[in-house]
Amino acid sequence: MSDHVESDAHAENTQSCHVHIVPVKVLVGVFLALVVLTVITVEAAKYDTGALDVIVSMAIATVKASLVVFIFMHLWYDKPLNKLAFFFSIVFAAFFLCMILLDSHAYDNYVKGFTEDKTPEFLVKEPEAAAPAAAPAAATDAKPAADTKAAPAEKPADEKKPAASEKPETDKKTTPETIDKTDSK
Amino acid sequence: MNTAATTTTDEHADSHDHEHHDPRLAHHFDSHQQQFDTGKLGIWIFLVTEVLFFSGLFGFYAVYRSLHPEVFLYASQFLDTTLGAANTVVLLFSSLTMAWGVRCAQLGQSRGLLVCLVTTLACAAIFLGVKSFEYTEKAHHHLLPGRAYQSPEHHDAAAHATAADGETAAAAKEAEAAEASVHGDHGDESLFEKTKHTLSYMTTVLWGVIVLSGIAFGLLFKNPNKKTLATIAGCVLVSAIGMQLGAFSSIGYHQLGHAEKPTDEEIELAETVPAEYAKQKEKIPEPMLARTFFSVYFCMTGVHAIHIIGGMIAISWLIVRTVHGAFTTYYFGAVDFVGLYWHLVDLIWIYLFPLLYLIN
Amino acid sequence: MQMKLFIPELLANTVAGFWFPSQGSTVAESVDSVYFFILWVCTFFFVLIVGLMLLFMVKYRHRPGVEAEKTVTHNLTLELSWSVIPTLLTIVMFWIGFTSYLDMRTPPAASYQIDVVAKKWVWAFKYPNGWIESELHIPLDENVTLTMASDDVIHSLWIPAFRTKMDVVPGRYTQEWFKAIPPSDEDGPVKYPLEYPLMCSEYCGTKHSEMVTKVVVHETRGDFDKWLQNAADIHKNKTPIEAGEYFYKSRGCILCHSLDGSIIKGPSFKGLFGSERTFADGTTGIANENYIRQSILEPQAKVVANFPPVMPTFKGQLTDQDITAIIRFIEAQK
Amino acid sequence: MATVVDSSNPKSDFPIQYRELNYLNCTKGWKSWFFTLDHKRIGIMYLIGVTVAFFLGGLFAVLLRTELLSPEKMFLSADGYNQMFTLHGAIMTFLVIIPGVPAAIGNIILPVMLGAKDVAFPRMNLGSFYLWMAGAAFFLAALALGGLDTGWTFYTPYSVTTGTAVRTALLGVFILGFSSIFTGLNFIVTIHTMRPPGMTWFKMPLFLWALYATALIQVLATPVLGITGLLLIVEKTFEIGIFDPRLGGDPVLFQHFFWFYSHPAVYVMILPAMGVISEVIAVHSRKHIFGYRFIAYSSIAIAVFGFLVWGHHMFVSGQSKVVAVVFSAITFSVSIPSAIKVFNWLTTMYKGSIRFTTAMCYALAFLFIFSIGGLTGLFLATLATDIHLHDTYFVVAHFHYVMMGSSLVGLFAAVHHWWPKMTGKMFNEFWGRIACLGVFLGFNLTFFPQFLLGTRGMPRRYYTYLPEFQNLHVMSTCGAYLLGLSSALMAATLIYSVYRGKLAPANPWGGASLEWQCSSPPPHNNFDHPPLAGDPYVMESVVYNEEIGGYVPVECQGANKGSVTASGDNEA
Repeated sequence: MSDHVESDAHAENTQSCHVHIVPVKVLVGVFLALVVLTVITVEAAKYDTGALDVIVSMAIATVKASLVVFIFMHLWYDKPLNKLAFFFSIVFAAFFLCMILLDSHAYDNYVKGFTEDKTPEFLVKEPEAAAPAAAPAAATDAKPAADTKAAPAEKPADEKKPAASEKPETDKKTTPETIDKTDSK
Repeated sequence: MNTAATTTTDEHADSHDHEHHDPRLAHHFDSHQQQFDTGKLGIWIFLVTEVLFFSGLFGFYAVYRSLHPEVFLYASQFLDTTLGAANTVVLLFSSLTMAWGVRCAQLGQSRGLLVCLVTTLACAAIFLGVKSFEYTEKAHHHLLPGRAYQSPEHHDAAAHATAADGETAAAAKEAEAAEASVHGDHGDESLFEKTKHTLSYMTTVLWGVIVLSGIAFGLLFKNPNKKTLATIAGCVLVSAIGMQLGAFSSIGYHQLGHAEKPTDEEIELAETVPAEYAKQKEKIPEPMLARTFFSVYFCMTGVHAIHIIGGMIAISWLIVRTVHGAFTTYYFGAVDFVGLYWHLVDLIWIYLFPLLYLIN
Repeated sequence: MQMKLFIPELLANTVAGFWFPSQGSTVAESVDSVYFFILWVCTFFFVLIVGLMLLFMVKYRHRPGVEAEKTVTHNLTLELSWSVIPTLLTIVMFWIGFTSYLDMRTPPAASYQIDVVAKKWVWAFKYPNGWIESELHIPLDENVTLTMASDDVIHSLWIPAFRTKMDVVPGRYTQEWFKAIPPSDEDGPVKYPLEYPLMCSEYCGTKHSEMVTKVVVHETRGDFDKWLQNAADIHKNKTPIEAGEYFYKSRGCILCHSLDGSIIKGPSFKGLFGSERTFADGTTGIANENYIRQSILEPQAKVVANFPPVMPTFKGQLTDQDITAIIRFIEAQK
Repeated sequence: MATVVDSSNPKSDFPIQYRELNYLNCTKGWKSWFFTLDHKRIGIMYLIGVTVAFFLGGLFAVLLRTELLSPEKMFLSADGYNQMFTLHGAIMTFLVIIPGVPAAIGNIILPVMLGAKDVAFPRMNLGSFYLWMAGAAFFLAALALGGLDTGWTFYTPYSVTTGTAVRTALLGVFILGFSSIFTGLNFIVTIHTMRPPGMTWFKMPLFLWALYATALIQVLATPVLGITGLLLIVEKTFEIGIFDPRLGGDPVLFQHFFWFYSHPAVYVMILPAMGVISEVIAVHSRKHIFGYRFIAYSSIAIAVFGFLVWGHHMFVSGQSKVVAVVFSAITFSVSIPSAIKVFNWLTTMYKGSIRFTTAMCYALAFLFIFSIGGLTGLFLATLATDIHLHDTYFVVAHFHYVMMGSSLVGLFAAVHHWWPKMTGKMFNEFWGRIACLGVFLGFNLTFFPQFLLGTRGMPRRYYTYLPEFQNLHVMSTCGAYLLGLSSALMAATLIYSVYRGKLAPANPWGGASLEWQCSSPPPHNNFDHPPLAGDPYVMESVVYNEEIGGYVPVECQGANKGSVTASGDNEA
C-alpha cells in the first residue's frame, strides 16, 4: 500500500506529490456504516446487559474509530511510520490507564473503609462547610457534637441559634461569590 | 527507507538552485513530496500528543467509573441521549465532508473543496449549538461540576437546605413555609422558561452576528481586494447560522416532549427535575459522589468543545486559503493535516458519546 | 530476609554508625543489610569506572607525535557481558528489596493498635484507651501497628531509627508497623525509656520542619501501661491550669498562639479571655467559655478579623474535660 | 594567522574557514532576531534565556543553602524558604534543564549535524521559543503574585488548599509543556525526513539518537502533564473533586498523573546530556566511538523504559503494594542501558589520544558524577531501602547528581564543545578548565554530604533541622558557594571570548560529523548543497593543519586531490 507514496519519489519534477486518493463511494459507505453503528450502539444501550454493557459499547466505538482512522484519516494507505506513531500513542495511553486502574483498585478497600467511617462528615455538610465564611455550618455541626458528649461544666453551643436561622436564603444565593472569593485568595 | 527515498536529490542538486521561486515550497525542502511527508509526520505526531492529552481525561473517567459505578449509572440519566446521538451523527457527517474535501483538494477541485469545507464548518457549528443547549439546561438544573452542583433529589428544597439542616423542627417548618412562598413568587418563571430565556439571549446575540456578518459578506463579496475579509465574514456567518440552527432544533426537540402550552404539572416537573429523570419509574437513590460525574462530563466535553472551536478556526483559515487558490494537486498538505485533526476530534467524540450518554 | 547470606554482616554493622542512626526496630536490620549489599556492589562498580577512567586519562593522554590507535569499534561479547552482569545483579537487588519490603509492609496479626491523626503540623497518637498524646509511646519488643489518617494534606510518618516511613493520606487509611528492639549496648548500658526522633517527611506547608516529635520506647509492657494510665489520668493528677498547659504544648496550640502577646499565626492567648473580639464578618463577641469551646471544635465558625481561617478542628481529639482545662489555662493568661 | 579563504572561490585548497557572512551577521536589527526563523538564532536566544533562568535558579539555591547554615532560622521566614525551594525546583527543571540541551544546543546543532538547512517546521520552532518565554513570564508572574509554595511537584491536596499563585504557575507549566512538545515534534520529524544522502540511521551521530529519544519522551509524556495541570487548575477553581479528598477525590491519583510525565521528564533531562558526552568523548579522544549500536539502542531503551517506572516515586505514598512491586522491578531495567553507555564511553577512551580540553574535562567530570548519580539510584529503586530514603536528603543528593551534576555538566560540555561553532570564537582554555575544576569540586562538596544527611535522618524540604546535622550542612553550603562562583567564572570566560576571543577555525577539535564541515559560525543556510555524510566517528578523516589552526579533511591536505567546499561535497 505504500506504493502510492513512494512510486514517484524519484520524479524529476519536484512539483508532484503522490498520495492515495479515496473514492467517493468508499467515503459515503464509511459514513453510512458509522451512522448505522451509532444507531446500533444507542439501541444496544437500552438493553441492560450488566457488565457486558461497557464492553459492547466500547467495541462498537472501537469499530467506528477504526473506520475513521483507517479510511477517513487514510492511515490504511499511509506510511508504516505514521501507523507506528499512532499505534504507540494508543499503547502508552493504555499502559497508563491500566496502571492507574490497577492501583486504584488495589487500594479500593482502604478507600471504601474510610468512606464508611469518615466521608459523611466531609460530604454531607460539604456544601456549606467548605465555603470558608459559612457560619451556619459550624453552628449546626457544633450542636450534635455537644449533645452526644455529656459535657460536664458548660453547655455552650446552644445560645447562638437565632442568628443562623435568618441566613439561609442569602447564604444560598451568595454561593457563587463565596467561591470566587476563595479563588482570588 | 521512505525518507531516504524522498531526500535523494543530490544528483539534481544543481537544478535545485533555481527551484526556490516556487512560493509553495519552503526553502529548506527539496521537493513537494518531502514537504508533504514532513508535514504529515508532523501532524501525526501532534495527534499522538492529542491522544495522550485525552488519555489523562479518560484515565480520570476510568478510575472514577470503576470505583463508583453507581454514580455514573445515576447521573448519566440526566443526559439527553437523543441529542447526544444527533450530535454524533452531525459530527460524523462533518467528518465525511472533511474527508471528501481532502479528496477534492488532492484532485485539485477547488470548488468542491470550498463546498466541503463550508459544510464541515456548518456542522461543527451545529454541534456547538446543540452542546450549548445541553450546557444551559444542565446549568439551570444546577447539574454543574464541583461546588455549583445541587442534588436534583431535593431540588426545590435545596435552596433552603442550609436552613433546614440544623434547626429545630419549628424553624424548619417556618422555613418550608417561606420556601413555599418563594416557590409561588417564581412560579411563573419556571426553570423551563429560564432555559429558554438564556438560550434566547444567546440566539439574539447570534442573530446580531448573523446580520452583521451577512452585511459584511454582502458588501465585500464583489470586491476582489477584500477577498480575505469577505471570506472571514462568510465563515463567521456560516458558524453563527449553524449554531443558531443547532440551538433552535434542540429547543424544538425539547418542546416536543411537552404540550404546546405546558401544563402546570409539566412546569412543575421541568422545574424540579430534568425531563429525562422525571420519566423514570423507579428512582435510583442519589449516590454521594454524584457531582463527580458532572465534573467528568464538563471536563471531557469542555476540552472536546475547545478542540472543536480550534478546528473551526483552522477550517476557516483553510477556506480563506482556498478562496485565494492556494491549493493545487501537489500542494494540499494543509487541508489534509487539518482534516486529520478534525477526524481525531470526531474520534474522541465517538468514544465520549457512549461513555457519557449510554450508561445503563 | 533469607538473602542475608549475601551480605557481609559484620562489616555492615561497623559502618552502620557512619551511615545510619542506631537500629531501633526489627526491620532496621534487614534494611541496613540490603543497603550495605547495594553499597558494596556500587562501590565496586564505582571504583572500577573511575579507576579505569583515571588510568586511561594518564596512559592515553595526548602526547605530541602519538596518534590514537585504531581499535575495534565494537565487540559483542564484551558489550553483552556488561549488559548481562548488571542485569543479574539488579535482579538480586530487586529480590532482596522485595522480600524485606513485604516484611515491612505486612502488619502482623497480633499487634498493639495505635491510631494516628496527622494535621498541620502536629501528630495525634490515640491509644486504645482513648488517650491522645502528641508523642508516640510504645513498649519494647512488641509489634505495634499505626493506622493513620490525615485531617488536611499529605503527611508522612518517618522514624529514621526504625527505617520505616509511610505517607498519611487524607481520604484514606494507611498503615505502618514496627517492633522496637533494644539498641546495641556497645556504648555503655542502655537507658530506658529510649527516645528517637519522629518526623513528617512529606512537605506539608509552613511549619513542615517543625512537625517533629519523638518516639518513646518503654522497656516493658508494664512500664508502658503505667505511663499510659498515668497520662490518661491527667485531670486527676494535675490542676486544670496545669493540664491546660500540657494540652497547649502537646496539641500544637503553641505553634500558632503565643503567650506573650506576639502574633505567630493566630491571636495570642495573652489577655484573651474576656476580651471583646471582632470577627471577619464584622460581628463582635466576648471571648468567653462558649466562644473558646466553639473555636476549638469549629474553628472556622468565628474567625477573628485579620487572621487567616487556617485552624484545624480538634473535634474528637479533646474531651470536654480537656477543653475545660484549656479554657482555664487561657483564662490564667492575663 | 590563517589564510582567509573566500567562499566565492570553490577551487581554493582549504575549506572555508571564515566566511564574511554568517548567520550572526547576515541581517541586523532586533527584528531580525525576534522574528527569525533560523534555527541557530532561535537556539542562541534559548541559550541566553536558559542561562538567565539558570542564574536565577542558582541564586535561589545559594540563598537556600545560606539559610541552612544554621539549624535555626537565619534570615528567611519559613514561608520564604518554602517558596524559594519551590521556585528553585520549578525554574531549574522547567526553564533550565528540560530546554537546556535539547532546545538550546539541539536547536543550534541538530540541523547542522544533519546537513539540513533548517528544522522541519521553522515557524513552529520560533513559536516554541515564544511559548518558553510566555511560560517563563508566567513563572515570574507567579513569583510576583505571592510566590508558590507547593514544591515543584504540586502535590494535592496541598496545592488545592494553599493560597499562593498555584494557578499562574500551573499555566506556566502548561505552556512550557507545549513549548517542549513542539521542540520534540520538530526534532522527530526533522530527523526522519531531512537526513542528507548517505546518512542512514546508523550513520547518525549519537547526539542525534539521544535527541531523538528525548523527543519521543517529550511528545509522549508532556501532554499528560498538560492535562494534569489543567485539571488541577480546574480543581482549584471549581472544586470539581478529582484530586481533593474533601470532595471525594483521590490525591494519589494526582501523583500518578504527575509522575507519568515527570519521571520520563528526568530522561528528557539526562538523555541529551548523554548524547553530548558520546560526541565529546569520541572527538576529544580522537577515537571511533565504541559500541555505536549499543549506545544508540540504549538511548531508545531508556526512553521507552523511562515511561514504565513512574511509580517508584510513590513507594510510600499509599500506592498499592502490587503496583509498587511491579514498578520496582521495571525500574531496575532503566539502570542497564545507563551502565552500557558508561562502559562504552570508557572503552572509547582506551588507546585514544585524550586531550584535556575544557569540554573533555566536563565530560570526564560527567562520568564521575553520573556514576555516583546512577548507582545511588539503585538504592531508591530497591523497595526496602527506598522506604527509609524516600523524601530525604539522600533523594535530594541523588537527583542533583543526575539532574544537576550530569545534565548540567553535560550542558556545559556541550556549550564548550560547540562554542567555536556557535560563536566563531575560541574561549580561553585555561580559565575554562579552572572553572570546570571548580564546578566539579564544588558540586561534589555540595551534594556528597547530602547522601549522609539523608541516610542519617534528615528529611528534605526542612527549613530548620536537628543540630547534629549542622556540620554536613555547612560543608554542603560551602560547596554551593564554590559551585556558584565557578559557574559565574565559566559564564564570564565564555562571554569574554565573544568579544576578545580568537577566531575559530571550522573544525577546532577534529570532529568528523557534518557540523564541523561548515564554517564557524555557519552561514544562514548551513549548507549550500546537501553534504554527503559518512561515518561520523572516523576521526582519521580529518587531520590537523598548522596554518589554519584546526582540522581539515584528509583529501584537502595533499595538493590537487580535488577541493572540498565548505558544504562538504566533492566537486570534480
